[in-house]
Amino acid sequence: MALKTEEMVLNMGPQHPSTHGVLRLELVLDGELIENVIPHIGYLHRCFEKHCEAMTYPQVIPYTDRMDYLASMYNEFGYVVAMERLMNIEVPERVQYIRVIMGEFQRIASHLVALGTYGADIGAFTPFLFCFRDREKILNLFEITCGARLLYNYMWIGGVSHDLHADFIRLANEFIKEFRPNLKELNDLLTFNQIFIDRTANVGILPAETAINYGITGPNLRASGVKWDLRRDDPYSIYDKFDFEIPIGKGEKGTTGDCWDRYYMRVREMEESLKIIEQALDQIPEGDVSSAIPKRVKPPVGQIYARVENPRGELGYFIISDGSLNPYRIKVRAPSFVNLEVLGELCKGHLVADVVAILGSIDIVLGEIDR
Amino acid sequence: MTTYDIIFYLFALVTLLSAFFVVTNRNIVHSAFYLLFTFFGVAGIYVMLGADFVAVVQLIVYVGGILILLLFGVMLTNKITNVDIKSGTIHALPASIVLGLFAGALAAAVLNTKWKIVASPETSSSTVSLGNMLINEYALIFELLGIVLLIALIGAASMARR
Amino acid sequence: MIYDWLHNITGSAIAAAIIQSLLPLFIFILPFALFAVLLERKVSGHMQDRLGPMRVGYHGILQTIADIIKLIQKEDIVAAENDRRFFDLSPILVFAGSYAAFAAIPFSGAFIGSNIDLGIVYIVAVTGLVVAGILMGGWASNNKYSLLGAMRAAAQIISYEIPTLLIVVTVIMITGTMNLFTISEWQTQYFWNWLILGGPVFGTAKILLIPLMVISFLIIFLSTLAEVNRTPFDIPEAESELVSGYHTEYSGMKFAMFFLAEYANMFAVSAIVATLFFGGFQSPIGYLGNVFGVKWLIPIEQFFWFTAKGLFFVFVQMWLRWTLPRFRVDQLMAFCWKYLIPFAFVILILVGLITVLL
Amino acid sequence: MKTSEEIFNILKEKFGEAIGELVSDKPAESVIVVSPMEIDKICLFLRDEKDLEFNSLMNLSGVDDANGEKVKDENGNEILKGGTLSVYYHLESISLKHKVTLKVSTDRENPEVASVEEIWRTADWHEREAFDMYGIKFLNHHNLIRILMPYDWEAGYPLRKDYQNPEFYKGMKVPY
Repeated sequence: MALKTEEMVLNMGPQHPSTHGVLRLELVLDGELIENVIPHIGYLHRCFEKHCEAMTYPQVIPYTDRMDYLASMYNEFGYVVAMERLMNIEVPERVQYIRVIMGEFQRIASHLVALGTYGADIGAFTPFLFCFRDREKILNLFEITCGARLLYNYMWIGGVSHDLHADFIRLANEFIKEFRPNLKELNDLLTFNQIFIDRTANVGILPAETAINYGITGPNLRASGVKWDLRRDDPYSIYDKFDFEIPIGKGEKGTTGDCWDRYYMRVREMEESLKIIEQALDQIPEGDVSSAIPKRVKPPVGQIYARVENPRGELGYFIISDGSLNPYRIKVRAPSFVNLEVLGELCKGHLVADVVAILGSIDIVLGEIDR
Repeated sequence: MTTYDIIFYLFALVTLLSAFFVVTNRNIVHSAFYLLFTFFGVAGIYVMLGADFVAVVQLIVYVGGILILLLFGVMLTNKITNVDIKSGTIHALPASIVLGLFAGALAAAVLNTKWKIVASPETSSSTVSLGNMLINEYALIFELLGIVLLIALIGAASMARR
Repeated sequence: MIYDWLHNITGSAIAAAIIQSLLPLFIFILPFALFAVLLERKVSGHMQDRLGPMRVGYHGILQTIADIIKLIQKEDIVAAENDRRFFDLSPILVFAGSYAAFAAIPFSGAFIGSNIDLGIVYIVAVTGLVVAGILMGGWASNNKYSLLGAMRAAAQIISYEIPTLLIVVTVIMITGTMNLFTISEWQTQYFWNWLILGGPVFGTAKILLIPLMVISFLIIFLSTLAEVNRTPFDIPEAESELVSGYHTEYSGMKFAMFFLAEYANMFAVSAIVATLFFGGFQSPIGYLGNVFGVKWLIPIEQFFWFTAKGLFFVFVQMWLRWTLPRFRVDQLMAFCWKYLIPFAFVILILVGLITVLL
Repeated sequence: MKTSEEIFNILKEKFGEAIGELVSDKPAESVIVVSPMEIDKICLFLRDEKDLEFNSLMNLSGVDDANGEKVKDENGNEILKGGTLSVYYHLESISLKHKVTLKVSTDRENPEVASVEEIWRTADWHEREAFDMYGIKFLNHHNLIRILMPYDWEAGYPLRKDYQNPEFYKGMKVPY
């Protein structure tokens, strides 16, 4: 016997502790069961793309920082890769290594925030602080490199703004040495906790087909069992020089592509990032980091779509140049923007508490969604 | 008037006033909340009568169980977020006639009864004697009640599963 | 007993009763809440690799007092659509419920608020007041999150009352009394007489009872944990889902009342667990007062042991809170109905057989 | 794995008129220009054809070509009349690892493009964004409403080259 019950609409956000920013979710509920989730975005919209049209090409870099404020380095990385392809600039070897090291450190920092806040979403507050403790150390490394902790303006077209600090390699190696046991501690405390597994396994299952159709990229796609990583499948910079695994979700605790898989994917990616950083720190050559920086950035007429593997997925820059000093059009394909779209599909039939778990496992940053 | 009396009248006042509000309040949720105080007052009077076990059971069953069930029912069946859960008064005239008759009959009964006044006994715990009675003297009834409740439980469960 | 002493001083039964009923509040609940809040912050701080409050006083010991002053000064915000009367009443009711429980808790051989025979059942009964208060607050806030939180809280507390009561009945069957004071006395000094170790009986019954009592202790500890809404059962106030549940809309003093009630409850359930299974106010190793022949020392020692046991369980609650994630609402109910209640029933029957046959 | 030229030839053979030219001048990527009303059929073909298998839409972005004539409106602001708006589709095959870029151009005054939302669900929000920023109407889109701008934004489409900042929003002065 099916009872006809009245639907209840619950607004989650824009000020809610677990929407990870100013996001409003319109939950259509039947009791505590989700019938539909409608995300309403745009609260942080600054029209970044319009701003860019009034800037010169190098001036755009600080703006890219402010999109995904948890992975600023990688936003710059994507932009400079696109610009260098458009202008056909050969970048010095040392700069490439520095960029990879910074990018991978940024990936770890970003994943730490994702995992920590995910723990807090599930109700375990301690892992959150453990993760932030380690993230602080990475931010310290960034600080000695470029003076900023959150918004760096570090990677420039053709080079980087500062060479590495004399102590950087030693400090980075020290960090890696103390971070590995911390990662194990995080696993013991949260990842393999039975309550945590009960909360996340078999929740919000995203099959590979659906994921590709929805344009999901990054850890979320890999958690669904698709071995797709731009660092390997569409190499940019010097990622083809390093030896690292691409972990994919196997459904160890539940079904492939559930929240636990998405969570654990990030833990394993951090391990791979550490491997890349270790290799890069070993191999980094000497050299000048600013030799290839052009005096005047004036790309030829044309358009380019370049993309990098951001901590959250495929970050693409579509740049149209009309041959002047200002970009004619910059469109950013933000990974979170695309990843968030699937939320409604994932949440259907789950409980209110699961919305938090699913949203956290997608790992969105509103600054990037709204731009 | 002794302290005992003052406390008694306090409880009586709480019971009557809240019962009055339960009946007159137009908002069902309010009525349900006022019922809490009625139950509480009644429990207090039970204590004054030396029936402490009954008082505690009154609290557990009525406040902890039935009242909460009632609130759940009211909150879940109506538009929960709106305050306008109202109950109106209908058929005021016939109701007041019936009520008047009953009140008159009760008043007559109270006035005509010869009340036997005895000194209040030393209050002592009734739990032990209650337990003994339930197990010895009224064992059969006690068991039968248990079976009836069990049947009701099974029936409810099977109906809920259908 | 304190009551007789107060009666002698004041010369009036009513004054003595009033003073005695206020004693737990002023000498225990308020200082305890102050201490427990600080303890919670310090414990969480050290577990999370940080220091906790450090600024106010030496290592932040005055932090809670500063917080209380802040809470008292705060503006009492009442939203226009709140149901004013019940909105104001709810924190009082919740606090009254948890405060009333302290009346039957034996703090030491010389002090118990009211030495009633129904002790433990009375405590279970007054928790009903807390449930009603929470529902009232959630409803009067006129906020969907508060209402959902209140509903969850009520459903959770009522469900978990069942395993609690079943274990309480088990204990009553063994001890033959519902009086918490008598239960404490019955477990006499020395830890091998505690109920968790089979109580002060010897022979086969003791050996058979030990495993059952350990399981009973776990069941009642978990279900009381759920009754006071602590992690991993803090679903009603899960801040990542429901902001902070039924007290989302409260601020200032009213919020402080909820807060106080929460900490008072934490100690109350710890005290119940300690009394039922860990000898209550009894010392585990005998009394110094007996050794030196100083009789007045014994109640003070008993008070010390009782507080120590209570605080230990409070500490365990905090420990769990800062370690574990939180259950989901259906898992929580399943845990209660599918595991705790059947186990509690089995224990009830086994203990019944043991007490009758042996 | 196929190059843009090969894909262009396949499409030209299959769809004929609907396929325009293949623009490829270095350093820019090659772009296949197609008809705005046929884009959905072309995309469906690209997705389902065995040896193409474009199962992923990487990016969809609107562009204002600003190739109309500049005129003054009644307030003295310079606006564009005529010309075209364009939409770029960046497609990719995750299984075959090849990419292609499609471009459609549509009339600026009445911009209408067939929606590809049914083909790739990810296009839903991308198309809403293009609508939000350029006012391009995607036919058969199930829920074409503003996404980043407020739902009640009345001052036009911000990424068009002739967009004027509004002085008032809902009667409130907007300070710049």
